[in-house]
Amino acid sequence: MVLLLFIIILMAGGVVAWIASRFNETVGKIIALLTVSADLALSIMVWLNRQAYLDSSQDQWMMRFNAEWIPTFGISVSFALDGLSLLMIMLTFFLGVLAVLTSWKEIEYRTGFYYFNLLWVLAGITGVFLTMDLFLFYFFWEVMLIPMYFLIGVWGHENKTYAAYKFFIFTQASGLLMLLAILSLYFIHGSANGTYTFNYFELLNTTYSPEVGRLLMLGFLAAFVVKLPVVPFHTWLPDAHSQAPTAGSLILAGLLLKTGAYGLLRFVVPFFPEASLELAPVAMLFGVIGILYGAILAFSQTDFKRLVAYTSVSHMGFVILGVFAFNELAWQGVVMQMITHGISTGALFILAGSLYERIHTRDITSMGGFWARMPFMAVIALIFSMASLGLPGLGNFVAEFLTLLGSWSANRTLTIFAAIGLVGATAYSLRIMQKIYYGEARMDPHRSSHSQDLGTREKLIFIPMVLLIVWLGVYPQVFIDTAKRPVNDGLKLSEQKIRKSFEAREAVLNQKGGAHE
Amino acid sequence: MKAIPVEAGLILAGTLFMLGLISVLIRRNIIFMLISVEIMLNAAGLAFIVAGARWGQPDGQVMFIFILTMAAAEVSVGLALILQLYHQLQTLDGDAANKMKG
Amino acid sequence: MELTFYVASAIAILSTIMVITRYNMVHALIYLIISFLAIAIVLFVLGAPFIAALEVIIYAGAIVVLIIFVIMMLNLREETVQQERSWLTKDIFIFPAILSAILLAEVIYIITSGEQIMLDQPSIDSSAVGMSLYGPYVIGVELCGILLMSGIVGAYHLGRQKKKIVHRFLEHAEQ
Amino acid sequence: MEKYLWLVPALPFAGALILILGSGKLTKGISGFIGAGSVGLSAAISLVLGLQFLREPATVIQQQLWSWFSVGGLSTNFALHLDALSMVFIFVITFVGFLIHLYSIEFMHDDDGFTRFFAYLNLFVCSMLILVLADNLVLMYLGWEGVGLCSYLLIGFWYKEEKNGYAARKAFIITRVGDTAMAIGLFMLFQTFGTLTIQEILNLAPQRLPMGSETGTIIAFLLLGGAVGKSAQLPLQTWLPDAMAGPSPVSALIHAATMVTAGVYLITRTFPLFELAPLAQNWVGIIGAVTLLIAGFSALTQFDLKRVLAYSTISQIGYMFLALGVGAYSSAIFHFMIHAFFKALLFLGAGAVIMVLHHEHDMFKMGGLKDKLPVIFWTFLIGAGSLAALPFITAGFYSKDQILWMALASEKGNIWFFLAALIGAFVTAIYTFRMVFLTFYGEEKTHVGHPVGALITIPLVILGILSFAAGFIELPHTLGHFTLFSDYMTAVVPATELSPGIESTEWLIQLSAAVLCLAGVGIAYFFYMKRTDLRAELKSSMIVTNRFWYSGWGFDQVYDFVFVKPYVYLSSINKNDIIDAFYKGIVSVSNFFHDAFARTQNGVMRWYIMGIVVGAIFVLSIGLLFQ
Repeated sequence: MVLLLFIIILMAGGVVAWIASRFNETVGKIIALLTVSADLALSIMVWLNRQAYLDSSQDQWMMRFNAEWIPTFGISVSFALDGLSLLMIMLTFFLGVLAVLTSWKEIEYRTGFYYFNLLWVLAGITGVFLTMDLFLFYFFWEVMLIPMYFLIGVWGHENKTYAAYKFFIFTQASGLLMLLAILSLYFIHGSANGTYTFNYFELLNTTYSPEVGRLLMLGFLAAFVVKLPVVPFHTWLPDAHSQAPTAGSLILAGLLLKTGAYGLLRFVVPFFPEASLELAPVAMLFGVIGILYGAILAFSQTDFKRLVAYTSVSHMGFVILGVFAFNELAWQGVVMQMITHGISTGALFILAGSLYERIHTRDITSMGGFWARMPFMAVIALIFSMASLGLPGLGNFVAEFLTLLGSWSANRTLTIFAAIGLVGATAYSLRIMQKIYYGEARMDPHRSSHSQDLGTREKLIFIPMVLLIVWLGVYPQVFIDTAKRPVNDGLKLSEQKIRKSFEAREAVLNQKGGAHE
Repeated sequence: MKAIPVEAGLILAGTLFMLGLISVLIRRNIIFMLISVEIMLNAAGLAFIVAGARWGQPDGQVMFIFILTMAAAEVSVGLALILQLYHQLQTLDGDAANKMKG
Repeated sequence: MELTFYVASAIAILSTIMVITRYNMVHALIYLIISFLAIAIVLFVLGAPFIAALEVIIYAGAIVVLIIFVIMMLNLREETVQQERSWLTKDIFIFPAILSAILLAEVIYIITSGEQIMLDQPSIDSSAVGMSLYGPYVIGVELCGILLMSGIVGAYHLGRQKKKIVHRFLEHAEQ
Repeated sequence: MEKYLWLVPALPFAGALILILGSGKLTKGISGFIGAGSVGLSAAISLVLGLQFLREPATVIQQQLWSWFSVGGLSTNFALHLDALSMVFIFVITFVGFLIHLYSIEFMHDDDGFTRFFAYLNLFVCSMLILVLADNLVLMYLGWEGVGLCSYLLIGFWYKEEKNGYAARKAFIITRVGDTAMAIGLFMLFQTFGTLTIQEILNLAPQRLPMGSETGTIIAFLLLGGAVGKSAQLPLQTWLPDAMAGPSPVSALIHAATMVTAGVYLITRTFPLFELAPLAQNWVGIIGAVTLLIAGFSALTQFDLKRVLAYSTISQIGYMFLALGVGAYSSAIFHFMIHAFFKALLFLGAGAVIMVLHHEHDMFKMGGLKDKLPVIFWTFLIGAGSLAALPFITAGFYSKDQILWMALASEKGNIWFFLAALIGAFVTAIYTFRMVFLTFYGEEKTHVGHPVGALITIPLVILGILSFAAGFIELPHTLGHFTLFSDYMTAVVPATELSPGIESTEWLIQLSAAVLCLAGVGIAYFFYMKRTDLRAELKSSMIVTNRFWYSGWGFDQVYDFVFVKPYVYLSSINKNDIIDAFYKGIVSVSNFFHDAFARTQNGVMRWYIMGIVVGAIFVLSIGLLFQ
């Protein structure tokens, strides 16, 4: 029930905030803030009691919720929560609260509709992380897409329409491929077992020939790699990120990309372990290309948000590298990367937003020397650019280290190239510091006269982020433990499936051999 | 009764149809276009009759009646449209009504 | 009979050619009546006397009269003929004629490529048509009724002389 | 006392934290007090611990703080490991660090970023302590990157000068290249041993890695990569001279005494791995030998006082690498300690001189400071003597002499190593005294500002005493045979195995080193004191060589050409993302077709009918052609 509540609170909060804003905008904002905070509190409560929940169930799932929706087609409202989804929804609500806070002053028109969209994006993301019904999954996949389209298209920067279209077309086209794969899965399962259902757990036991498996996997993969994004499907991301309002970029980078990674872990590998194994070298190669390509491109960007967007491309390369390395180290690294990237990149986007509020530009070549004027902000920027280059002691290091350590046993050459990406990360991260904070002040004084250091609201945003990234850096064990069951079970399941199909194939071969004899 | 080859009937229908078609293509006057359409419809009906006669079945004639009905309805609506057009644009030039171009 | 068919066909084609080349609308309509009458004869020859009658009554009668009424309503005069003369030049014929000729050639080729069959069936009388109409084709009859109904309503609605803008795109033209 | 080991890194960290949080609110006095005091307390604790180790060198103190992360067989803790080797390091770090903090209070007094400076400096001390105290390689990597960060921050401390920022960035990126190699080394180590705890690896190494095995060699080379980056050795040495953009105490602490010797620590710490990979160990020696020569010659031509010292640091660390390469670990560590004393002294002295001369870095614009600044002069002279290894009386002589001897006498040594070291010693003597003569002798060229205070002179004097006296804890066979330090170090590293029958030549080597050193001093005296007129002639006759040496043997230019320029070029031509062009291409193709089809939608009805006719002809033709 709690699981349903997570989503309902957000959706209802969104509607109420919209209505309230028609009368008083501040009330709308406060309602939005309270809504997300309530969800955050709720999820933290669940997290604190996770052991009790785990003890009460016999497998990795802490909670489940099931209700019929359209029984004729085997569609149900089915949610389940395990460690992985718990971490993800906590991240969702944490960043959600920050997103509401960052929008406090930034959004000046149609505030109510803005918060409605914001909360519905969050609701969609939460649904994606929780749902265990593929039809519902697709539904939420769309729910998070459309409000995001509005967020970019209505409240974005100068080139917003283009960016919004691009975002929409990329994700929608790839999402349709996934829908196709979901439906095929549905029919294959139905014709084989007689029960037509969209239930995740049922579909997990579907058997199909390797060729079909490969095709279906490509369908799912299409949606997830575009969302992730993997080079060469990344080009929507710099445009969408740089044009979206600050909270939009925060949610895009912090959460929407994670749905792709989550989908890989939750759907692609458990559904199609064999096909994934076959694809692994190619996927890892694309991951490494992404790491290096993103790093190189980030280095030459002059638009701050665009730069950060390319760093996302680079960091998400680690995710796909780790997912297809198929071992616990790498998967834990991926989970950590999802969380830490959400925070560190999110923070960089909020910084970009704060700078934009002050000087009304995102062009880093026209910035410079802000250390003297805004020392607090400079320290925050320093911390998060260090996080983004993978400095030990901050969360991203743990994530990248574990990923690389895991992928080393899977593929050495690619891991070496991925590690070289760390040098690239150093180059672009330090470029941020160099161009914005070092040097003499370059802005003409008239324009930057009102550029003061961070205010209380902004400190309230950044300080929890800093604390969290440090916590993730020096004591990540709690998070690792939370994700341990899902990661191990997922790997075990895939391994079993692969072994079973190998045995089956061998049996067939033996039979054939016997026939020949 | 001396037999007429089917081809002759069909060729007549085809020829009439082509003449109507040429007329539609060359005329700008919208009333002429309507007349041409009538020619074409009539030709099509003729083809049905020929086909009906070929098999000795009444279906061809039934079709002709349907076409006839349609032609009547078409002419009445078409003429009403022509009247409107003429009132709106003060011309019978079919090309003048091109506001819906892409 | 055979001769009748060919003569009537020739008249139909010739008069249709005259229709499509006239500048004067009333002349064209007269030729059209001739064409319809010729076709009525053809129909008769082909063993469809009832249809031949309908052809004369509805096409040559009703439809052409309707068009002539409209022409009278619009009060078209000599300038329309002049206008038609300026629109209908020789070279405008060329391309449509070529296209139609190709199409006709193809159609003729298709028609003549099969074995030759003679039309020597006895004529089908109107009662057979009636049986058919109200038998298997009754749905078609109903639909025709609806069509005519909507045609009447549509014609009435469109034909009203009130200065009414029927489409938003025409707003500018009206002003 | 063992319980409080964690305080050693924690105190500076707490100091850093207070300073960061309180920046803007603390007065300079309090900031300085917190900064220096926290490190001083650490120094006191490590001194007490050190006394214990002197009595009992084989002591090992393990302290587990908390579990960092444990995943799939890898379990990493925040755990400290103190043994004789790390003891030397923490003593040097805290003690020299404390002196430098004291010095900085006066040196940085007029700077706006006073509190920030001490915060960074404390953070650095903390990271460096974690580096040397780490019980596992991941934690060590944390310290390793942490010092890199602090180095970055401190080189770019005066952030208003853009070039300082670039120098800092260069330092970070180049060391990061080495760090990446080291990280890959860690992956291999984990795969080979299933653990990253240093002691476990070292214990398991002989079983898992056969002598000279490929894996072992690659691991050793990768670790060497990390060491080379941090210790500014060939081929990653180019960042150190530029790092002199930072304040002088920073150069003294980070870029002379402590951080740059992290590579020496790493190799000594993991020496069994290198012993199992003779090829890699030999390369350690080769890199050391080549670096010490290259950097020595470069130092000859510099005119910025601090750059001379920077090159000499590279060169001296080259000596340490040489020692490590021939298996003389205790000599390397001994030289590290002595070098930390005298190089810190020289940098602090140089910093004082530069401060007094209103930020004048050019040695040729100095001169005649001998009488004006006697304390600085004498302490600087001691430091310089130690650097040049003036025979018998300076600490540098004893430490460097040991390396020279080992380069030849060790089983792994050879005559080439020895010759390189010997030439290096000669060059060192020349550039050191060139520096001394140019700076302190001759006539005064720049006006001397107000003299320095006690907080500057006291650290100088203490370091001066140490640079002079610390050598006597380890005397060679021929001169008293007192082996306090190497005995102490045997608790961690084995004594060097000497080639048989070579002991008798030791005096010969000492003699040649002493003679060459004095000759070097003599040459410096001749050119820079006696016949200054010959200098220009010499310079013009060797103009190409001079320029080549001055630019640090052209490494910067080559890297610029091979790596930096292509990277920047590649990046800048692709700024708009070539892959996006593909998608933009799809867009323009559909736009093109849209335009094309939109044109047919022209509102002329006859045109549409024409379309139908053409379509009909098309369909019929297709039907006829393929019937």
